[in-house]
Amino acid sequence: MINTEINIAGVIWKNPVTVSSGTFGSGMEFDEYVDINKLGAVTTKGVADKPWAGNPTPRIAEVYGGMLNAVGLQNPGIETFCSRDLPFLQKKDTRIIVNVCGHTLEEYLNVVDRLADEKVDLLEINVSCPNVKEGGIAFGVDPHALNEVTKEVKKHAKQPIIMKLSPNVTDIAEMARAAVDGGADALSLINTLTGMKIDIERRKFVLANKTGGLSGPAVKPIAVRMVYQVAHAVDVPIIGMGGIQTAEDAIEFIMAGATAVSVGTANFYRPNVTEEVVEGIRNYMERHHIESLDEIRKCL
Amino acid sequence: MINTEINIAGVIWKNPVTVSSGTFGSGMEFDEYVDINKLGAVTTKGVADKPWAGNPTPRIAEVYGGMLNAVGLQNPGIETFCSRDLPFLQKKDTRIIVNVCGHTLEEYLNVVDRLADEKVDLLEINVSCPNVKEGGIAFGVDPHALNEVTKEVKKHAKQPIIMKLSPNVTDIAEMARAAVDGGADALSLINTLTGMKIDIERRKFVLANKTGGLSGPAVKPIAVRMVYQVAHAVDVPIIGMGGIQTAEDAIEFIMAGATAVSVGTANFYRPNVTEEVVEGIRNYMERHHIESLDEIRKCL
Amino acid sequence: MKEVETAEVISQEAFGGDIYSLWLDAPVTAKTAHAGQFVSVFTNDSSKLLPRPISLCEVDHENGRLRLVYRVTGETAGTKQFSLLTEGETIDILGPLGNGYSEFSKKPILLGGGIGIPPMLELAKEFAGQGLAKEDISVVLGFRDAAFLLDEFEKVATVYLTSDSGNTGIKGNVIDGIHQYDVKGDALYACGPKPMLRAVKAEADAKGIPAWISLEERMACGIGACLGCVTETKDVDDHSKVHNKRICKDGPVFNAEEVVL
Amino acid sequence: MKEVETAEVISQEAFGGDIYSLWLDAPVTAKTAHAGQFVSVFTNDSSKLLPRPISLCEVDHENGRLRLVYRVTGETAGTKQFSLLTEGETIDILGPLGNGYSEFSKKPILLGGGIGIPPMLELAKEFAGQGLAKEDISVVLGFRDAAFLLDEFEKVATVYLTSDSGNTGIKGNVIDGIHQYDVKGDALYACGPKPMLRAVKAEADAKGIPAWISLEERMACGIGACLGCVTETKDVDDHSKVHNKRICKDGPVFNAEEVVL
Ligand SMILES: Cc1cc2nc3c(=O)[nH]c(=O)nc-3n(C[C@H](O)[C@H](O)[C@H](O)COP(=O)(O)OP(=O)(O)OC[C@H]3O[C@@H](n4cnc5c(N)ncnc54)[C@H](O)[C@@H]3O)c2cc1C
Ligand SMILES: Cc1cc2nc3c(=O)[nH]c(=O)nc-3n(C[C@H](O)[C@H](O)[C@H](O)COP(=O)(O)OP(=O)(O)OC[C@H]3O[C@@H](n4cnc5c(N)ncnc54)[C@H](O)[C@@H]3O)c2cc1C
Ligand SMILES: Cc1cc2nc3c(=O)[nH]c(=O)nc-3n(C[C@H](O)[C@H](O)[C@H](O)COP(=O)(O)O)c2cc1C
Ligand SMILES: Cc1cc2nc3c(=O)[nH]c(=O)nc-3n(C[C@H](O)[C@H](O)[C@H](O)COP(=O)(O)O)c2cc1C
Ligand code: FES
Ligand code: FES
Repeated sequence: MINTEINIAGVIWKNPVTVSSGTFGSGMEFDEYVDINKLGAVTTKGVADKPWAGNPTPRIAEVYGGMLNAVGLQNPGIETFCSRDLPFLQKKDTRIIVNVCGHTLEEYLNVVDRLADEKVDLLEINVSCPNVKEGGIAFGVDPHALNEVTKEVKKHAKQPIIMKLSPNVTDIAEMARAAVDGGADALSLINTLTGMKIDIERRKFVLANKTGGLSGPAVKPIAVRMVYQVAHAVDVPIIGMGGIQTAEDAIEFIMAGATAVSVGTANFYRPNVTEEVVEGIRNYMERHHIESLDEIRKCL
Repeated sequence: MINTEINIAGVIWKNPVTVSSGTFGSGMEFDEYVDINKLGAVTTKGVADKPWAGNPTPRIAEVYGGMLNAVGLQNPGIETFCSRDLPFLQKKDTRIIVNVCGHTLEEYLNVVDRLADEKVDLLEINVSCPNVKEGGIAFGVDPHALNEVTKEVKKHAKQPIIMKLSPNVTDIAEMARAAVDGGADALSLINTLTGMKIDIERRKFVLANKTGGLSGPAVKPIAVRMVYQVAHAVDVPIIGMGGIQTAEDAIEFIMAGATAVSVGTANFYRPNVTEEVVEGIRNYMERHHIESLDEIRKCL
Repeated sequence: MKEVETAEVISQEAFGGDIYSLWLDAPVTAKTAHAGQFVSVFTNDSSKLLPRPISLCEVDHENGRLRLVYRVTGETAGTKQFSLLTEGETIDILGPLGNGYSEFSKKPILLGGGIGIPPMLELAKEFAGQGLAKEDISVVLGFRDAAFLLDEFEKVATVYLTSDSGNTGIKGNVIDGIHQYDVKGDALYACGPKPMLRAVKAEADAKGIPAWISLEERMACGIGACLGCVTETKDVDDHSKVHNKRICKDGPVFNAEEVVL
Repeated sequence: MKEVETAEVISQEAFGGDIYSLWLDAPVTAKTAHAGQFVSVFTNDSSKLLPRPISLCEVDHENGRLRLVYRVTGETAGTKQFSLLTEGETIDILGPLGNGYSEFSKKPILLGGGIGIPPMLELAKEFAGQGLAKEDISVVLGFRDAAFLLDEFEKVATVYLTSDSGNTGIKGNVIDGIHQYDVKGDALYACGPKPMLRAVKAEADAKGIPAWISLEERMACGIGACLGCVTETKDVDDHSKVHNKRICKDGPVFNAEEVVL
């Protein structure tokens, strides 16, 4: 009997596959491309206490084996999110993870407080978006700040919290320990790596923001390494992501130590990729006579 | 009149193109594939004071848009290098950059001292190889250690020194400043990013060393971003590298602020790529009526 | 569920000046497609992952076919690879995407500039399909140099030509064309580079008629999810709650009044 | 200067069991190629950058052709893409690379296991070319299950068959084959998986005859520059100054005495 269920901080998902924040909208946009009920969880686009306009365009650049984005966390704010996007997701048979962003600690807490009484399963705290100049970025690369923000969020949160880690650091294990010491119930990684593309014909940055976050298959080896390091440094469940586009990629993250996996950029070029990944994991388990993912998690 | 010459710490190269340490052997192996006289400089494989056996195999893994290596700085030692490899390079009409590695500060200094009276144009100090467990790695990611090692090397070196920076850090500009404060005459970046690949059928790391250094086109956006940051933080010439496989890639690094560029992994799959890059840069200059690369360096 | 469709190449033709015309057999996508919409076209190159948005130049509902006319932007560009496709080969597309032209006036002036010309063809055909006579459909085309698609346009519309080089029609842009040919109408429908669209908007303002313009931006998803492709709007947008609309989902065709160019 | 050669596919044949045979038109590479050498084969997939080392199964010097016989290792592998190549398509190769078999004995025993079988064919042909009679060239082949290349081998050598499944020849490996068929000779020449090569080395030791074995390792450059593909050696190697030789440049064929398996 194959059982694909996993457990993130007491929340059971029917399978280990979610989507990465910012790559699936609030789910609605993908409703006609993929059966959302088949996903273990949906992670929403980052939401702040007020609407954010995001960065000027161009916000997107294609690079070898991946992309850069500098969307800058455009979002409609928590009120619209709660009245429009949440009800849509609540009708689906999947777990809901709300990704939270802010410029300051206070803004994070406003969102966390507002979600206290909403039917939401997990909160993912994005302390690592490289496109926001204030607050966010400093939290994400300084272990002390990360520890502090985690403690504060944990005090307010009614749901288990996932701290999302930035890969743009010297020592990812240190960051993981700082978050877990602060009370993180789970960790997700990696967010995007800071990159740049220059248009040499026009002598201009391709992105209006100059730099953007690198994502897609190009980053996978870095992400797998970091998940492995974090899994050996702390004892909370990990949601692994970075370049996943096949079930084989997902299994690689699970073997590195991830409990769940998240598909990001691949949604943009294969809108039903998540269904394929869910099915492919099941096939792999069948082929290898694996009953539970516990058998292969962190197996090396 | 197009002039492709550049100047690294007083050493004039006929064009800005070199090869990345470890990807071109000592030049000899490429002699039948490319006219070495056409290169601005040759950078040798890292050399230590004694022969190093390197890591167990497998040392190589292919990943999306790039590769991982964990060669572990296998090298024949400085004596063989001086008696066999250097004379070969000295017969070529190109600049010679010797890449220096060691487990301890003393080992670095032994190599630097030994090279004092050799006809070598520049020394590149590899403080950033992620595959060496002792010494090297700590130097590469800690600004204080980097500053110290730079000062000591500078005291001993008879040639200008290039400090080669690791990308596996939170703040590359801080590292650059530490090296320049220590007396670095130039900087080169990026070395490889630490990555991992797991063979999910065998449930094993693909590399015997578990982790390896990620290189190739996949890393280019990160490398361009770091070169840009460093060029805006310090005032010494930069040799930019990371994923360069075309003249267009090279120009991108120059616009980001590099004085010279280095082709690495691409040598493995296009053995004469460097000649193409040299020629392509010249074509770009012609097409855009650029007489000197100064006109486009750091132009945005 | 909407899916990526693997379309078969029926024919490919080079128009010169790096412009190519591709007829695809894509019955599912063609079924509901109309003027102003676009398709996401995927390369077969695994280093180039993002789709290229390409507007529909013609839709043959009867035979389930689509025509794309596109410019090759460089020797290593994804579009270069499209241009090498030959009959019988396949290419993945997703669509039809976005909102096309939906307000049909009685005496439209269609304005196409450069690679913004192709989508005007399907629009002209749709106007003709609505029963408008050739004399009532004015099309002003602005070429770089040599003309393309002329025969097709002339079947359904009255065509006025301009070009940057002066080799096709009058030397000048489409706005010069409107003025010099004294083209009259009750609404403008335009696709072309941003400076042209700004001029179109100004022209519409001056004439006191509406202008429907098709915008471009770099895209990742093409389906409204990534927020990569926004354009600034005059008012707060109801979906985004900020002054932004998504070109891929809310557009690419907008009333010029709505957007800040 | 040695260059990457764009080879044209003459024919491709599936042997079953994921094994394919590819004849390439590659006059420059074929010119100097001989048994035991390999070529670096490049994919057309820009996400897979490294070359695949594939041994020469046959060299047709006269017509400038090479035969490669290879196993498809997975649905997303580079070799899978090779297997889809059809007549007239092209593929980039670099070679011939490495040192092949260079010591030719008078009564050789050639041992091929699995995908190590194909390179034995060119070797057998070279022995025949040196004037050895069929009776003096013994070839012991170890298949997984079904045999391939048999006709070709039987033209030039005396062939003994073994297989893992027992469906081809005796059930067992090539060493079992030597013993059960009582094959006699003055030197062993082997290509196959590492456990087989270890057994070959032991067999040569026991018989007091030399063994020439072809090794495999993951490669990046294929030309001796990256030091990716080393094998441990008994003595300090003169080039590397450590106990390592490069398989791509110093091998892939080694005297079994030299290397630590
Ligand atoms: C709604 C819409 C409709 C379009 N219709 C057409 C059309 O009918 N015919 C036509 O020739 N062109 C059209 N374009 C422009 C076309 O999308 C780009 O020229 C094309 O994507 C460039 O890709 P490439 O492979 O040539 O270049 P590359 O340099 O390989 O592209 C790299 C990346 O940048 C993106 N990109 C580069 N330039 C543009 C651009 N101008 N707009 C959007 N993305 C860009 C590409 O999609 C890709 O993701 C349209 C654009 C949009 C947004
Ligand atoms: C000198 C030499 C000669 C060889 N001759 C043959 C031959 O004649 N026929 C044949 O079928 N195979 C041969 N091999 C093995 C062949 O190189 C691998 O099976 C092949 O590279 C696997 O590539 P892939 O595209 O199938 O797998 P992928 O999984 O796509 O390969 C990923 C990467 O790993 C490398 N790799 C994976 N497995 C191996 C391996 N066993 N050895 C070396 N590199 C590997 C690939 O080259 C590539 O860089 C030889 C290997 C060597 C070293
Ligand atoms: C367009 C885009 C928008 C993103 N927005 C967010 C966001 O709002 N919050 C967040 O935590 N991560 C965001 N990310 C990061 C992704 O969630 C994910 O961590 C990253 O893309 C790596 O996964 P991938 O390689 O599979 O895309 C975004 C990524 C992309 C590409
Ligand atoms: C196989 C291999 C060996 C390398 N050996 C060295 C080395 O000895 N010393 C060093 O400083 N860098 C070494 N590097 C790093 C490269 O010099 C270069 O910094 C890196 O590969 C990024 O450039 P690329 O993406 O063009 O390869 C090595 C890289 C590879 C792939
Ligand atoms: S391209 Fe993603 S929202 Fe438009
Ligand atoms: S593959 Fe590079 S040395 Fe052998």
